[in-house]
Amino acid sequence: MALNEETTYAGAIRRALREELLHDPRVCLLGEEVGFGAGGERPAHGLLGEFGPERIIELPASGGALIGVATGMALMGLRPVVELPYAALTGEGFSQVVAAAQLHWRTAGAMHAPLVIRAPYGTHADPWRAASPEAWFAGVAGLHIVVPSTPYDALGLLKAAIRENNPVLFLEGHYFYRRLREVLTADEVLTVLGQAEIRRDGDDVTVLTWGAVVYPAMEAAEMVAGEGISAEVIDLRTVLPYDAATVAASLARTGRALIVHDTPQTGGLGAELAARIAEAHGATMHAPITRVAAPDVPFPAAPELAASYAPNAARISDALRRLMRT
Amino acid sequence: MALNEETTYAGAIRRALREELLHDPRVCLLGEEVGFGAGGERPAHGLLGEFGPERIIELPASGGALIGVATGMALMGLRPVVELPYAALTGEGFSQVVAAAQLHWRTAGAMHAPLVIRAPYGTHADPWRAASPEAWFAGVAGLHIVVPSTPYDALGLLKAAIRENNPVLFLEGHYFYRRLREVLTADEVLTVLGQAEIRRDGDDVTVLTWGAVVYPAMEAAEMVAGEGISAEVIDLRTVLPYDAATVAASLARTGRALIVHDTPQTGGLGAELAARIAEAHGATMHAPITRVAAPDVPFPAAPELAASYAPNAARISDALRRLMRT
Amino acid sequence: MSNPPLPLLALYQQMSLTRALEDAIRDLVRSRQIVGTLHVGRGHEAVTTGTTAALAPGDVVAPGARDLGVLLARGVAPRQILAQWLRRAAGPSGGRTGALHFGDMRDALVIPATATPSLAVAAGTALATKVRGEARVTVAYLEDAATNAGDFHEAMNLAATQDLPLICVVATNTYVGKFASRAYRPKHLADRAAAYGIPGYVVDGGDVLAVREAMERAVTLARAGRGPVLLEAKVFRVAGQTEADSVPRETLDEWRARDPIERFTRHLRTLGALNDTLTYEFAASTLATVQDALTYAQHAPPPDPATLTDHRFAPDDALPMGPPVEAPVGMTAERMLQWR
Amino acid sequence: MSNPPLPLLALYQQMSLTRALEDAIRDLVRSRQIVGTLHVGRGHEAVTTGTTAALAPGDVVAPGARDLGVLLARGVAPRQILAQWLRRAAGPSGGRTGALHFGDMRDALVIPATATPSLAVAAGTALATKVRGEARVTVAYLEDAATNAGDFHEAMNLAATQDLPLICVVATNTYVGKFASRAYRPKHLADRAAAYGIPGYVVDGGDVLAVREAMERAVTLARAGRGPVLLEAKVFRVAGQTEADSVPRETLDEWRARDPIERFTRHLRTLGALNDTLTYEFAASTLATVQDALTYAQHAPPPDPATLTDHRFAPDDALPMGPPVEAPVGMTAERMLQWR
Ligand SMILES: Cc1ncc(C[n+]2csc(CCOP(=O)(O)OP(=O)(O)O)c2C)c(N)n1
Ligand SMILES: Cc1ncc(C[n+]2csc(CCOP(=O)(O)OP(=O)(O)O)c2C)c(N)n1
Ligand SMILES: [Mg+2]
Ligand SMILES: [Mg+2]
Repeated sequence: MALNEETTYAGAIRRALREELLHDPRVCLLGEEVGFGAGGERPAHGLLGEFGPERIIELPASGGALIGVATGMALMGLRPVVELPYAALTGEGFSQVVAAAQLHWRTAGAMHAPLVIRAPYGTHADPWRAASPEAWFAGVAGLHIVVPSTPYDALGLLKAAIRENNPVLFLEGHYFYRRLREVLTADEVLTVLGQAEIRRDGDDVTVLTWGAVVYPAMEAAEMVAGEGISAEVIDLRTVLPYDAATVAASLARTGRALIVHDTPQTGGLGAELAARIAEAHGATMHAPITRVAAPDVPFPAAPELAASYAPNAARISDALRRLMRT
Repeated sequence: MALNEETTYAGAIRRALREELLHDPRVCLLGEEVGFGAGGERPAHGLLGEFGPERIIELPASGGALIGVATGMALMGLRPVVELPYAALTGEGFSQVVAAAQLHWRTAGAMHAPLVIRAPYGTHADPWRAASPEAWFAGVAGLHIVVPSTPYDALGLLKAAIRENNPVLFLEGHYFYRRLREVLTADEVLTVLGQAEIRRDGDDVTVLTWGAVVYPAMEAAEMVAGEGISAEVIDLRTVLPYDAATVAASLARTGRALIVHDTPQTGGLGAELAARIAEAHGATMHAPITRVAAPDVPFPAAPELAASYAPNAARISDALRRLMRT
Repeated sequence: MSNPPLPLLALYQQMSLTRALEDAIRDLVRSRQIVGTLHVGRGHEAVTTGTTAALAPGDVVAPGARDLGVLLARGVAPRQILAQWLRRAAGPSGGRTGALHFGDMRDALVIPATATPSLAVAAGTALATKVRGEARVTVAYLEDAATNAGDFHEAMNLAATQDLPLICVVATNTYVGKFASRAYRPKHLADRAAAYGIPGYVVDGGDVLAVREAMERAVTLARAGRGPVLLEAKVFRVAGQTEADSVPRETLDEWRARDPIERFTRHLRTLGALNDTLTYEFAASTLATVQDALTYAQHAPPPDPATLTDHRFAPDDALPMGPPVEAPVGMTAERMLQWR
Repeated sequence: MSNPPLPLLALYQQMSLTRALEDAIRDLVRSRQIVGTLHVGRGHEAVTTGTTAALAPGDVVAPGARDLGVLLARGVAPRQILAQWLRRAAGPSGGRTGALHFGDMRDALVIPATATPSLAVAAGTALATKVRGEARVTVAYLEDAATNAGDFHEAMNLAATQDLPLICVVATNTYVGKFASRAYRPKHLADRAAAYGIPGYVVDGGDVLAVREAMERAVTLARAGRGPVLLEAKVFRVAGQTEADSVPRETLDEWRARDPIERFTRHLRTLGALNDTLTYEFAASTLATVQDALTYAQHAPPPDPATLTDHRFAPDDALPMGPPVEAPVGMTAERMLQWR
């Protein structure tokens, strides 16, 4: 790994996989196209050649079986990473994900399932494949859900996820793979799960967000800055369980919360955030806790429809202004 | 149907099925044990004999396939009701449930999936089978989730669910089947989906709840009544989408909300309720919106553990007192 | 129900139109007028044309991503298909879904593809026709690797135990996914029929007449209430799984020799059924059809963003679904339920 | 790896203990000391005993709800099993799960049953042993109807394509679920092996020696890296699916004649290997074992409600899972990965 190399989001994931495969011989990668099938820009590209078929294991496409197989490997002391072609396939293996998340509790601590499910979401032609399943698993205790928004976080969080002893659903922004680039040093990066990152400091209002929509949120914060509104933007990065301490500290200062996500509003992860904030800070908030999210429909295929699906800077900044008026 | 007959919860479900099978020849019942397998106390008992194998269809146990099959029957103009042995099996058919819920939107209104998934939850020996999947589907747009807490509601809501043109997840309290009895008249009952029922009037605080935990909530309300706390208890009955109007009207009077459910708190349906209330009424609430729910673990098998899982009257009344002190 | 074999030239036209329309879609993808991937059906034309030639009007079909020919055979208009691909408001999904993810349960009786495994849905339509005493069959089209999915197994087992009129057509091509590796052990996927106690046939998917004949046998069994049939058609797909993937030159040459359309053309010419004049006539009308569809779709307006959240829930007065009941195919009075 | 056949009397003891312990569980259910259902394994004893007799210590097993005998054969203590059934704090799940929903991945190498289909999990342990170059096999026990599940299909296909050392033992009993109907068409579920290109055998599940012999053949193939094997054992289960369901009298009589323990007893007596004295001795020691387990479990304290939310997440210093690596079974040095 050269020093200060500009790395894509996909490249950062590949680096994380490679470093952990080198670091711990128990780590292996499973998936439908992680070997010969992994083209040049794919995160798994080249790993089969370096680590061989005992570590990089190409399996038939079966969303359901892959997660069960990974659980079995974990039971035998390995640390499998499962790659799914698209995140909605977790719906095919839903029971297996829940079973893995419950394993430690069910066995009164005797067992655990150290496995990572890596899957891209977003900007797929089909509404089904584009969907982020984050909301499906919002109520699944024992699971971690991670949604990195930068190459640096993709690197540090995936490495940490692979070392985590509980199952991790690692959702990758499909749109980011080749589009996001960042200069990364050769130093090892391990980003602790469950820690939010403050992307922008502010005193008037706290924006809680994650994943692809972090960027329009930052844009919106800049837009209203000119109008004298100081917005703090917190990228949760790990959305389940989330970093309640960082959120609390920020809200103690701002007293205003805007939750932004690019998945449907009803029953989304933002609901739990709003509920927790209302419970803990309800008495001291200066304005109603507000959500700006995608409408309660699947991700549409036509670009003209898709354009008005995820919250954009305009919608987010409007919400920020409304919050400051109350 | 004799007049004013005392009917069990399971009996009310059977009556609803029978009335709708008589009312509409497109209605049919699918499941693993809906025919010969349906024992005396089971809801489907006796229906095969009356309606024959074209209407009461016993199929091999395959959680995944059953919902897909029902979707296909709906596409051909039938109105299938699927019976699952336990509600957690919806995890095996998760993708099929979501696909059915999205069908109308995906086809721009050309198609819809009028199907009902009936499944018992709770009080099963195994944590998996006991689980209520209500939280898994909290973010699935296009789906209705109904959780009746009385024989009367089981009758009226199931009949309405079968006449509904969108997929309905109908969650039956396993514990209620033989234990709940109510005198039902022979008059036809059709309970509109999406309408809450005010179980108890009150002015100080609004308790929002559904399913089995409605009873301890009522008990708690009585307990605190003696202390001069007037609690209104609202049984949502349909939890997705829920009756926002009734909730709003009550909160406008009380300014205090306690959300009570017997499923894990994090990512539960209570989160969306709290978020919606915080958004709409945050400015006018007298106390933080509060949730009392099950801990973030599966339903435990040992009675000693199970006893402290779902919220009981003591926990709920404590929360009510706390709400009034703030 | 008997169905007279289509005249040979109609099969030829059908296959040619399928190829021409897919080529038009390919060009739209290459010129970036369509964002998204084309799962290439080039080489599958004899399967889609031959199997549908053995069906009656009221039969139900569940085509997959490569089964454009099935849609055309069931009467879905090329204009509709291109409007769907270009995600126009006028397309069957109003631009909400891409590719062939649409259906029509009133006339063409095409089960909509949902991007989730859906053989169970096809089993459901077959079950519906069975309990109503109709003689319809349902035909589901799968790619070979799709027979590895749990959905295939559960649905075929269920269909077998219920004697459902379901025909599962598996197009086995030399590729699985993006690369030529085997995702299963058996030489013939038709052998999977043994797991369900149903008949399984293998047919040369490059020979449209052989496909039609095998399909007629399968349809006869299914209509007779003997339960499901598994029909495996060996095809050779040119290009990778998606239009984006390239293929080695010698593979392309090998394919030309096997091209189902060229094979059938040679056959028709030796029969004297086809000559240059006819070929040109057909080519011209095919071209005209495709051109008309292209012009229509390219000029059709995109969906209005304001409509994004329409149709979240079906209204209480939504039209009943399924085929018009006035004359259900092969409805046998005595077993007919008063079902509407 | 060769494994010397257990002496016949050990098989007899094993089957008797399995029956006696399950009877004790049945009585606890009947006397309401256990809330919940017992999936009766009466009649399955020759399958659980015969198959495990062909295994080596380091092999992995995934027993189902009726496979109490497998747990005993792998060395799980009767005390543990009853503490689990009675949901005591001392039980392997600490009272969090019921019935046989527990496992042990350090010593007995029992994959925990999770009430979700889990053949894929067994394929995962087999894959783990393969990539580590160990000669372990994984044995999964299924009820016949479980072969209808998508999990079975996806896992067997995956295991076949990867040549995994996975043996799937299917106990076909005359009942499916609560009633005697067929949930599949094929006469023999072993025929489902054809769908995966793997060997499938049928054996008389009432004959412990026949079961052991068939299992030895399967284990030899699997250990040799030839991939998975499907072994169907025909058994006759008395009682319904659960202890609660009743069975007609003549069925019971028919069953007595086929009782695997009585059959093996007759065999041993004709061999002169068993006589009244021995029978009584064995019965006494079996009884003592069961009695000890009962006393232990019944006096064991229930779980403390305060512990309900413990173990929600595994700590960073959680013990590595899987068998102790000091001496992995049949680990072949050259293919061994430095994996811990
Ligand atoms: C785990 C998983 N990965 C991917 C998919 C969807 N998928 C996309 S391409 C593909 C392979 C298709 O192979 P095949 O069915 O042979 O069609 P071919 O590409 O050969 O035409 C699958 C299964 C899936 N359903 N599950
Ligand atoms: C739809 C569905 N219903 C029920 C179950 C779980 N289940 C409980 S009993 C039973 C039948 C078991 O039959 P079989 O495997 O033959 O065991 P047997 O009862 O015959 O011993 C199943 C499948 C399931 N997995 N899916
Ligand atoms: Mg293929
Ligand atoms: Mg059985």
